[in-house]
Amino acid sequence: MDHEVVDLSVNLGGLALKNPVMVASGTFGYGKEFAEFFDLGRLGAVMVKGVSLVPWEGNPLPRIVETPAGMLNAIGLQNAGVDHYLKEDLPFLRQFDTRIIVNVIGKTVEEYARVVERIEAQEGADAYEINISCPNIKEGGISFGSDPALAAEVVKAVRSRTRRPVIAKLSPNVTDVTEVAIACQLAGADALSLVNTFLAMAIDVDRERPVLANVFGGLSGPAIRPIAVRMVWEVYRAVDLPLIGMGGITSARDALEFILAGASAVAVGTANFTNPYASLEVLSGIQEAVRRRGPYREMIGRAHRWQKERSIDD
Amino acid sequence: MDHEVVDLSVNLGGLALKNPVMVASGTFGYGKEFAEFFDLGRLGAVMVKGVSLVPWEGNPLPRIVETPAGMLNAIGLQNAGVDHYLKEDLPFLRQFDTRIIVNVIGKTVEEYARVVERIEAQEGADAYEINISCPNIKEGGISFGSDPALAAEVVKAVRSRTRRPVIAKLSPNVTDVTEVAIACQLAGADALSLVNTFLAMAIDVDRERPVLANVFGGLSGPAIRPIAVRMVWEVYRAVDLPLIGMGGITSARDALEFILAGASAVAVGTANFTNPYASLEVLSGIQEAVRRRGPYREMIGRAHRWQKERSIDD
Amino acid sequence: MPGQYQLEIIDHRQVAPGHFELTLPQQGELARAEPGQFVSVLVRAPESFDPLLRRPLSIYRTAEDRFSLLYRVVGRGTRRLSQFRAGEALDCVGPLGRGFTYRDLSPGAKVVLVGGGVGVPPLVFLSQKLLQIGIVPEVFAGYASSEHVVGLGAWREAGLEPVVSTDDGSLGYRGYVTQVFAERLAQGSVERVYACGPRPMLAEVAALAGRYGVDCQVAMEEWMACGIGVCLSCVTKVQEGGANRWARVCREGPVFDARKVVWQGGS
Amino acid sequence: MPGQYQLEIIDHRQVAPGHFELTLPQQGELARAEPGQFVSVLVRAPESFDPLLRRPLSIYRTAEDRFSLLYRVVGRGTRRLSQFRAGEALDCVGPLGRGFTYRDLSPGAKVVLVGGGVGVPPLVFLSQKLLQIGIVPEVFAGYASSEHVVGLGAWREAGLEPVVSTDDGSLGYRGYVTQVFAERLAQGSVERVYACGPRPMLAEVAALAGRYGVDCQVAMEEWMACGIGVCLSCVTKVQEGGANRWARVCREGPVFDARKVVWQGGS
Ligand SMILES: Cc1cc2nc3c(=O)[nH]c(=O)nc-3n(C[C@H](O)[C@H](O)[C@H](O)COP(=O)(O)OP(=O)(O)OC[C@H]3O[C@@H](n4cnc5c(N)ncnc54)[C@H](O)[C@@H]3O)c2cc1C
Ligand SMILES: Cc1cc2nc3c(=O)[nH]c(=O)nc-3n(C[C@H](O)[C@H](O)[C@H](O)COP(=O)(O)OP(=O)(O)OC[C@H]3O[C@@H](n4cnc5c(N)ncnc54)[C@H](O)[C@@H]3O)c2cc1C
Ligand SMILES: Cc1cc2nc3c(=O)[nH]c(=O)nc-3n(C[C@H](O)[C@H](O)[C@H](O)COP(=O)(O)O)c2cc1C
Ligand SMILES: Cc1cc2nc3c(=O)[nH]c(=O)nc-3n(C[C@H](O)[C@H](O)[C@H](O)COP(=O)(O)O)c2cc1C
Ligand code: FES
Ligand code: FES
Repeated sequence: MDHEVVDLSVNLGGLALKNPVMVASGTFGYGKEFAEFFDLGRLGAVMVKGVSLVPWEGNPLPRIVETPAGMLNAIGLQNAGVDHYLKEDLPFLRQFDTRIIVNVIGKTVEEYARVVERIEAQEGADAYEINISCPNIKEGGISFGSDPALAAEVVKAVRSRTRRPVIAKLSPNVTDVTEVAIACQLAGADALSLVNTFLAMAIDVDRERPVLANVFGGLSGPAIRPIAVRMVWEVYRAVDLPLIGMGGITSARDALEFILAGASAVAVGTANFTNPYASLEVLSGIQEAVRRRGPYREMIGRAHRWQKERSIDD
Repeated sequence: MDHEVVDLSVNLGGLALKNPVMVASGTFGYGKEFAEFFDLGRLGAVMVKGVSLVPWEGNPLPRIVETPAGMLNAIGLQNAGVDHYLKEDLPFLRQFDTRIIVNVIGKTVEEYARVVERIEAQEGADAYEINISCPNIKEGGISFGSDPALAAEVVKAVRSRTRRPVIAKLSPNVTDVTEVAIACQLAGADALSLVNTFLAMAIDVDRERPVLANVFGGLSGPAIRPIAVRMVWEVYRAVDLPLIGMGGITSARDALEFILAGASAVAVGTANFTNPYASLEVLSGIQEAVRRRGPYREMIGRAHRWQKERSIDD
Repeated sequence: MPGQYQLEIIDHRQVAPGHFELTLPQQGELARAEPGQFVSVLVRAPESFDPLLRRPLSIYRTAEDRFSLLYRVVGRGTRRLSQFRAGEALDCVGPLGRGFTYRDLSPGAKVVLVGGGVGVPPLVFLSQKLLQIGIVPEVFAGYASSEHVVGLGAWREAGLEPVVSTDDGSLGYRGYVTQVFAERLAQGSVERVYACGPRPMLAEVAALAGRYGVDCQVAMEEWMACGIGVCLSCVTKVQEGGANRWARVCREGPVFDARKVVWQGGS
Repeated sequence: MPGQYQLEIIDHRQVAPGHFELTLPQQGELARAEPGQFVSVLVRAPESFDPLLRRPLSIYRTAEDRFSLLYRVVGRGTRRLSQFRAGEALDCVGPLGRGFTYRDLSPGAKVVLVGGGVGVPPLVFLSQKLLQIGIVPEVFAGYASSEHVVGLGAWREAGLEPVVSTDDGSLGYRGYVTQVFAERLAQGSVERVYACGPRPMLAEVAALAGRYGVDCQVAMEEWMACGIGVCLSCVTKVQEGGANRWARVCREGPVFDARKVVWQGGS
């Protein structure tokens, strides 16, 4: 078979991608730095760093610390705001033949909505990924993502501002991830991405204080993969939306775990830091798998087949 | 200072321990195998493998799989039941100068209570650790530990059967671990242990099915430590009970993270598998730290001091 | 009694494509290991927790002052192990498990060994011990192909002449080792069979031995987390007093009486 | 433009207790690296994800066909790095960051270098480049003690005579390098200062240079996750056009104009 003709295209609730490999928000900036390593046009999509209505300062340092097979980050969603994004970052990204998914952050429902309005006005995104892990300042700082009703509220607000695909990005710090997933589906999300980072911390044993200035940080990297795969598996059975799987993906095999568990697409996050070509390696490994195993779209969720078979047997 | 006189004794809600180092339930059997490596009397306590009213068969194989810096287990709480424990395991353990904490499991509230009744009748425990991560069969299999009310019910039932210390073992698979912690405190728990394993899974990419026969397993080991430390930190601020910290402890430094975050004692789990002397190394490292830093009891929760100082500054 | 030992690697060499022999000094209880017992080896780099778990490997052969392991590279753990060099220290826990029972045999007893692939190592060690008590075992060894052949040299040095079969016929008989073994059994006069290899092979050997009423001991494998009997990850179903129960391969095994093993759905 | 390179280690040796020089072949863009730039090195074992992150190390010196890094073992990453041997491959991303600006200087310019501990490496490389354009820098190097001395040999080979100080007086002047440097500054005629070392040292050097109105460039360090400018973990506050903003040390730095750095509470 010709190496070029493997069809990896996939449609994520209206967002047509040429291939299912993306890079996760906050691990790829706005693309400029990685463009020095490879043509961004090879990616299915770029999920840009979270964009807020006004510039966010982020947290004091230290903002990161390494943990076993993982890392904590407490960047604090530092970003230069939506206007800066539209003026400085968007034009650069638009040069490449890839989809731009804007990760939207806010401290109130209103803020999320207004970011989307601004971007809509300039057609500055191909889709929106709503980061509901932000602290809801009206509700005392609890994360939108830890409450199905709050999550739905944000999704609805964004939904009403755009016809472009809306992806809700789920937080893993919940008892039942399917509850929030269902709430987001009902609120009009076109797709779901999961997972965001796990709330965690490290203590500096010598100084007897938390390592991170922010005390808490988000755990990402290979360490979390088994939990993330479980959540994708569960949500795949609970909702009828395409899923974007992420959490510790470093290789095509890791990505295939998510795909077989039910993800229609995947995003490479922390692995970008340790291997700048990680996303391309994931892509070529998936191509290879499709060559050997048949159509990409039939691979999605295929590990569930076994369980269905099993329950018939029992 | 004399190396022998370091005082590491600690009282866990009525359970007096000579030192704060225990071994976690399910990672040490009932002590027999480890007694070939060292004198169990050196440990503060042994938390035995979960004990149920009748023998539990456990899950089919494979029951484990390795993951980045961690492992999944789906043993399925296989055990020979309380009568077997009392007849075969207890007499062996009683030979050693250590505390015996019986990890109690059940599928109904009634089952938990009856295990405790049987053990009380023969004084077969120094304290009980209530594993509320078991599936509640009356509530369709959801874990007791994922619902504060259900958790409280189990704790109350056990509480009314014994005057010995009751330790509730919290599940980390919840949105807010302090809710369950508070519910357990109100229900009469004397101490809390945290955390149990994280619900997770791995997919066999070649066979396109879950690796574990049970599909889901519990993630343990160093990978989870940053999340476990965060939960101890949060619960320390929310309740007024002594805490037993666990989750990925491999060394005294790891243990000190938990202690500084608020744990009065620690348990070594998965690390027992890879280093049979891990618990003793943790113990001697804590002794060393106490020699250098002063009284053990003052180390408990000391990393919070910094935050209190900080909030005064702000 | 098992112990934990830091052993300085004496020698480490490739003995067939993807197969390595690792030679370590005898120390403490390890010197009293019996055939069928294993050690569990820490393959991760110092201060790294990935890969996390130890890897169980059978004892392959022993000498006064040393013993060796023979393993095949199948995944990242054994691949990493293959990178250790002579002079480096290896963290081993052992000896673990229950080995073969053979001291009850009389000199000259008719004993057959059946090994498949990396099931060969414990049988080489067993041959050493059998020869010491005056028993010359007949050896049947099966491999996927001639490239995977291991242990033959050791057997021949000991004066044994294994009957070899390969799945692809590239060396010895073409076909499964169980076929040649079945022919031997049919000729009669076998007192005991010892087998080690993949579970389907063991099941077949057990069935054949059962059919001829011959004593049979099998060394089994299951995925192990602790290797010492506390985690219950490595269990296999055995029949005892009419009832089935889980036995821990790492502690009650890896060697079992073949008649007791529940071969169908037992894992 | 940075690239990712698999470099076969040419040489790796201890140069002081706990300090190693690692020599690698020049390849691709690395050959165009400027002083102050760094590479980020993967220290984990193959197929292991622990420790996860790369470690940033400055380029210490270069030759036609090779370059080297000089590092101190401080934790498990550098400890693991120190176990790599000549002949093994090392995964490096680089050259990263913005180096020192020096091509604007005229031959004979009066330049002072101030290095503290493992802040020395980039200054050695800078000396090489300065000498090439006809500038003989005056070098001030401070260490905790004589045991921690690194780079002196390289400077001397290049014909320079660094002024050394140690905190404990075990070699050269007793005290901080900033004290001897302050005396030199007071003598006047310094056109530019280049400094690398711990943040408090840099702050002091910057303050002194500011007092005397001398141009000063500092090479900074912060904990890095990506090393290429996307994660925002390594930021430091800089002042620009009256306003403060976060600058990424890995990309906009590690070299900054000392006047722009917000030294108080800037990290
Ligand atoms: C008692 C016993 C004795 C053994 N003796 C030998 C021997 O002498 N020579 C030899 O080559 N091999 C032997 N094995 C098998 C050997 O342990 C595995 O091949 C090895 O653990 C694989 O590790 P890996 O990281 O390379 O492979 P992985 O990539 O981890 O896995 C590859 C395969 O190895 C098996 N495996 C993985 N982890 C374990 C585990 N913890 N326990 C058991 N199997 C596992 C699984 O089948 C897995 O699919 C023995 C196994 C047991 C249980
Ligand atoms: C641009 C730059 C250039 C550097 N050049 C050199 C050099 O030439 N020679 C040299 O010896 N050292 C240099 N360092 C410091 C070196 O990177 C750290 O000492 C090393 O990363 C520590 O790793 P570790 O695993 O041994 O220590 P760890 O045990 O991880 O940590 C020990 C200490 O090292 C620091 N550290 C840990 N992780 C990072 C990280 N990701 N980024 C930065 N610092 C970290 C922290 O201060 C930490 O407390 C440089 C750092 C930077 C940012
Ligand atoms: C440094 C860093 C910054 C991140 N910033 C964002 C962000 O701005 N918005 C967001 O939705 N997720 C953010 N994330 C989460 C990632 O997009 C991803 O969901 C998570 O890291 C899990 O994937 P991984 O394990 O592959 O990194 C960030 C993660 C890291 C490590
Ligand atoms: C194989 C295995 C079996 C376990 N069995 C039990 C159990 O019976 N009861 C229980 O409360 N916890 C059980 N646990 C959870 C541990 O006690 C501990 O809470 C958890 O593993 C986290 O600690 P660690 O990361 O140090 O292992 C088990 C864990 C493992 C790995
Ligand atoms: S491997 Fe743990 S019981 Fe056998
Ligand atoms: S290390 Fe990631 S931005 Fe500098």
